Amino acid sequence: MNALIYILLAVGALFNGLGALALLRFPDVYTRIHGATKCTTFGSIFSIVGVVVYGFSQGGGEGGTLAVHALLALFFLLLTNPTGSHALARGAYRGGIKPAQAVVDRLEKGKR
Amino acid sequence: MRRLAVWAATAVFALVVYLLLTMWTGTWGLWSLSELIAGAVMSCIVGAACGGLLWERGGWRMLMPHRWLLLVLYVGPLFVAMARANIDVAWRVITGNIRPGIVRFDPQLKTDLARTILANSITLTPGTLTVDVSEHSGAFYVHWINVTDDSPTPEQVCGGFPAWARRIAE
Amino acid sequence: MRWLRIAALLVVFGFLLGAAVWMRPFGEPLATGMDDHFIERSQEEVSANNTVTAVLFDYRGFDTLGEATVLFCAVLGVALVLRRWAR
Amino acid sequence: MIGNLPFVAAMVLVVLGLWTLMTRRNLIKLVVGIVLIENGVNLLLVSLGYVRGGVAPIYTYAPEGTPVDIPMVMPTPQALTLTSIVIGVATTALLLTLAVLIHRHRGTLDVRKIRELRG
Amino acid sequence: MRLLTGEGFWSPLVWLALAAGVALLAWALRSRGRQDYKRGTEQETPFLSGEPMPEGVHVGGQHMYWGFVEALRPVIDRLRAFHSGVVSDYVTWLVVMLAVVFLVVMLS
Amino acid sequence: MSFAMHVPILAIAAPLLGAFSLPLMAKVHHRLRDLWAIIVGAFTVAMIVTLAVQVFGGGIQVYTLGAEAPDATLGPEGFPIRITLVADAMGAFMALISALLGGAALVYALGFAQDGKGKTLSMSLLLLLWAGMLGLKLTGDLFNFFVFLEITTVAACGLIAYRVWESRPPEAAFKTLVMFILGGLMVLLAVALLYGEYGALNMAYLSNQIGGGLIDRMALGLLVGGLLMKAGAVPMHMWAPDAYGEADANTAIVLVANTQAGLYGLLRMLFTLYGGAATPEVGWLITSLGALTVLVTVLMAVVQHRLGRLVAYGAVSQIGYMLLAAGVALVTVGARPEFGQLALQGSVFHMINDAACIGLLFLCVGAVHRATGTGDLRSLGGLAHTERWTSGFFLLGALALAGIPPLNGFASKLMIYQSVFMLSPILAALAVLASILLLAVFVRAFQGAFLGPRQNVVSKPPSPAMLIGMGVLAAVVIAFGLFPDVMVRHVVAPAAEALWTGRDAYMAAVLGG
Amino acid sequence: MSVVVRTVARLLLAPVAIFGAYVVMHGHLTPGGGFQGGAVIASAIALVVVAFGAQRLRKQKKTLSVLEDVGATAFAVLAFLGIGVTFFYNALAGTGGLFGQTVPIGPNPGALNTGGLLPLMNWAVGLKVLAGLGSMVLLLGLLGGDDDR
Amino acid sequence: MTALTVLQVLLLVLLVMCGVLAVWLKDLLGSVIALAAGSLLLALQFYLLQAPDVAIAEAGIGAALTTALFVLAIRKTRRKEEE
Amino acid sequence: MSFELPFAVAAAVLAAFMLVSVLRLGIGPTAADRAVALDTVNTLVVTTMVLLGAGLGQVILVDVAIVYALLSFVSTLYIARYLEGGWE
Repeated sequence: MNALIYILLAVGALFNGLGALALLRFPDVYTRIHGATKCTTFGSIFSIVGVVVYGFSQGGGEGGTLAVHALLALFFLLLTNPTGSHALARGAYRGGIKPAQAVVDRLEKGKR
Repeated sequence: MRRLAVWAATAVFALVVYLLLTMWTGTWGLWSLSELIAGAVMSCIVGAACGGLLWERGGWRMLMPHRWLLLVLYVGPLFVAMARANIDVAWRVITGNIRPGIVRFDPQLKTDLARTILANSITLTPGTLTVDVSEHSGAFYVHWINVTDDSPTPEQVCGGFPAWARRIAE
Repeated sequence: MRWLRIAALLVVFGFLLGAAVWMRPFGEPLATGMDDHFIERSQEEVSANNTVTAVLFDYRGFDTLGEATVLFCAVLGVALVLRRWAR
Repeated sequence: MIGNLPFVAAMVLVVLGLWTLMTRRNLIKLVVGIVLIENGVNLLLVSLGYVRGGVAPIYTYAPEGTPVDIPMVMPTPQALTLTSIVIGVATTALLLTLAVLIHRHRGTLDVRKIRELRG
Repeated sequence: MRLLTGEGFWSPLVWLALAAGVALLAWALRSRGRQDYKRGTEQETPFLSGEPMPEGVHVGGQHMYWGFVEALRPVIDRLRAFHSGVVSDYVTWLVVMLAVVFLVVMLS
Repeated sequence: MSFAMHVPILAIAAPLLGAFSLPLMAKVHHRLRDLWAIIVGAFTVAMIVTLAVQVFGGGIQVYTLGAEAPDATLGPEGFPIRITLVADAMGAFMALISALLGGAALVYALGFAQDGKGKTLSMSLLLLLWAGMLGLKLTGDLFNFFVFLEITTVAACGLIAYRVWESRPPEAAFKTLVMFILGGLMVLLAVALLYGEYGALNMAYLSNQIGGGLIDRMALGLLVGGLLMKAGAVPMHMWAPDAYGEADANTAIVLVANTQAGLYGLLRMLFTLYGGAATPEVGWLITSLGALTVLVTVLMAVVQHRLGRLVAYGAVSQIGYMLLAAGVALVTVGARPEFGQLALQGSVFHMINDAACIGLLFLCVGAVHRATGTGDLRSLGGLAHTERWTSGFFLLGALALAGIPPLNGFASKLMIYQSVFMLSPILAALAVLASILLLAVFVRAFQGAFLGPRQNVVSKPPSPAMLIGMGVLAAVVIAFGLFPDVMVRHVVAPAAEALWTGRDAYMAAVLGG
Repeated sequence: MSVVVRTVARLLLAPVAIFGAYVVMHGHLTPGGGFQGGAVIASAIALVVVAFGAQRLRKQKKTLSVLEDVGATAFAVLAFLGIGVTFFYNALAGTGGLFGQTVPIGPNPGALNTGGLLPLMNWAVGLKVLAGLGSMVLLLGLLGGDDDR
Repeated sequence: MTALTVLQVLLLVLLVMCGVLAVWLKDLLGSVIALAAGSLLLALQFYLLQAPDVAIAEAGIGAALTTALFVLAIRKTRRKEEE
Repeated sequence: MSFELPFAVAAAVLAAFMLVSVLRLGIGPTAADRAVALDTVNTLVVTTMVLLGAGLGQVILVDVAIVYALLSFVSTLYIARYLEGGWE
């Protein structure tokens, strides 16, 4: 059980780190949103699942509460994170930030 | 009658969240009596207060239980796609080879909830990010990190997700 | 004027920093009588598990009333300022 | 272990806020400065209440052995900080509303231009 | 009715008596004046340096201490500049005073 | 007996509860709102007067909030754990001042405010400001002091911006709010430092503990800085003319009381909290700042052309007199000579005189503003032809403020001159000079606005409620002028004594023994 | 905002509100209380303002102001309840009634019906804070119209 | 314990960094974003200092409502800090 | 109790990633970049809070994480809506 939690935590930290790195390395807003959202969400899933496993392994009211609350946090995170990113991308586009190095931009022709 | 149903649905939704939050608080069983009473009262108030805003259009579809089952099943393919997405992004972070662009496609979804599910799935899956959703036509404008086709079909961009979204919410 | 600002701020900063450094060490309070009383007695006196809420609403309830009053004042102030504008 | 670093950070935030108030030219920036000072004072208050190795002063699901073996952190500074946070948001809201109103009357947020009351 | 202030004292009754006395004196002086001035005639029209004073002229509050203000012009100009009306300056003076208070409190 | 014990809290809680429920009353009917405001105001004044009678008759009143009995200040371990209200003679005296000004402002506002929604909100805020001041004056707990400071801050700045359709009031409100928040945050920082050092918040308990250590001095510096700003000492006074000049009359007079509450807080901190450790250097600082305040603000008043702003500078200069005398008392507090006590008495007596005179002047300015729609001396003139009552009251207030003998301003000023002369003749000469200048300023204001041929169309004469408000203050001016000795002997001397030597009694009342 | 944001806001509204209610209700058991819970519900109002526009809640302005007055008055009245002994005396604690159950000393899972006046005060303050902060955001959000960018 | 210490020091440094950014950025929106980030980190700091009540309050008020108020105010005024 | 360390280490590592995000917050050329950085910090803070709830051995602390997960969304939405321009 401990090994499982270690692995989950390590994977979570790895993907979170990837997200932060993507934030630093990518050239423009949209690609940064790609990296940040996907990686941090995915990494958070692993990290929080690690906590959930820990909580259930503890058992009892205490551990169960920990696990359920962590799961709720995860659920809300999963619901809000992509939506927030979408809102940011949309806001950035309407605010006049063009995607860098874009090969095609259908939104410009489509509706503005 | 219809409004009452919406309120009741909202209240039940709120009650579920409340019960999850207060699990293991009882001295007997999972929930104590006072928690249950307080939760029921609060859920009714919350349902009455924000029932008018929740589930405005076509929400009644979600009252069918099999859709919830599908939603739970949907976690599987989504998780696989997310894993692929992350490895993809990792690769791109390291190598830095990207070919971004914003493409348009029309998945032919009608309800808000289906569009929302699809948009969030797209955002979480490989190389794509929903930038805008047309209010009228339901067309998706997607920022694609590796454009292979100027006007792709939905399957090229996001695989089987539109079908899943349709099955869940329409 | 600019140098006055910088000098005054540096003096203030120096004193504040001195206070922060020369204060008792972090994590080792010197006098904890009042808080020990709260921690030990709040369960029997107020029968509340959360000591902070017990302090907030019972032992120092008047502060909380004052705080609610500040918020009330601010809302009244905002409503007063925007009364001809926000429709 | 980390010395008085939290206190120092709080004081740095206070001085940063004062610096903002003294040198920036925008009313909303001034409000940002005030919020910074409030943050600093709140941090100072909460870190004053910390007891090394302590747990949160809440008995629900507290670790076994509290408060006899494991100390609890002091509850009073937390109550004070809560009060101070709510006071902070109240004043911030009033300040921002006044700034918006001033902008509506004058069309500017520059403090050097908002000086009808001088002399 | 007597307020002792260390070396001196002050009684409003004395002052009231004094004021009454002055009023009496004024009334006495006034009653000794010429009796042939009549209301409503040109005798009571005001004059301003020999010319009849035009209707509606009023030495407003602005002009009363013109000479005094002119004499103190440098000081008053500096004071007006001091009250600049900029919030940053207000805060600056607050911080300066805080520094001064700190220095006084700490170094005493 | 049981009712009499609850008087201190009733005095604070009644206006709070009244203000909370005032908007609800206004939703029913606007007459009910006015009636409710009058009831609450009258009840509060009655409570304050009762409290004052109790305190001046029977000594310090202590009230512990939430304890098993109102006088059970100490917890089982032998030190205070709950918030206590402590009404000593000084606090009761200040409460009387705020009762005077708050009541006058409330009555005046009944006839003054015009639009319906704004009237509801502003009367509610007025009651809250009043309650905040009362709490500030009666509390015996440092953090509670800060909370009430913030109540006065927010309520005052909301009220200053009442005339939102003009461009100046919001500006004044913003500047004042920034300064007040900074002052409040300094006080909070000082409270945090003291709490970190001693783990307590009760003033009497802290006063017992405070020595002369580094943190204590830091806290003293922060308290003095923040509260001097609240009181309006000179380099930090610039918010005061803005706020007084741009606020409505009913707000301005409560702001005067608020400023005095800041001064009271300063005195309370210096004499009671830091009684053993306050140094003569702080006294010298405050004395010199007081002298500077008097001179600078009077000179500024000479060149003002807006009536409200002119009176505002006058108001700040009076604060300078109080600071001057209080500083003299602080310098000499170690040796306790006769003239130090006299200085403190003068300072305290000047507070209530200044409150009455300045309040009267502000109310007159408000009436002028309401009647003519302008407050500019360049366009005013000849108002005495129509506004007989207003001009009479203005003359009375101006003469009293400038210290013309048969009125009350002179009595306290004489005490201040006398005691300052003992310490430093130069400062006394400066103070007298400033007083003469102040008389000149008000002569100019009276002549410019009220004498001369008619210049303005008077649209709205003062309403009866406004006249009642002015009349109360005028009666106080005359009464205190005629019977200063009664006032000094029975009210002012005990109040000053509570600061001068009452620290031990204060601590004994709270801590027992 | 786009349809995605609006749908998610709709979905989140009830959880945020019930979570705020949970925080207020369990103020004497778990971290939280009137202020925190009120702030959470007020951010639900802020969520509606940002996702659907402030005009949508224009009619609720009056409701909010009444709620605020009621909350503040209720808090003051609750404080007055103890005036038989002292102001702010916790008159219900430990009496064994509905809210007066006693709790065991030391760590325990907690029960909702303890705390005396505390839960009621939490509700009064929560009502006050949610209405106050919510109406502040709403009023600032309603500043639309004439001179918008 | 050492990991927690590292975390705490890192958070304090980040907090001060966010404060500096909030002062330094000319773009008011950027300033507000930095303030929100600082508020988040401050709440995490409170969390570490075992003050969950304060952390929740800071979450609800500092992160959500203050940002909302600032953005609403900036919307009605001017975004850039003029020189 | 022996199990605290991994959670604390993971939290510290996440804090280091926060440093990177705050760096982007500083250098981000546009406000949108900064907002993305804020969003990342939000997620990281929520994860850290959940981890520390287990790491410090106190269950009730996890409530704070739920509040953050719910409410950081609101601030992101406000900023996005402002970036969009033409509010209402």
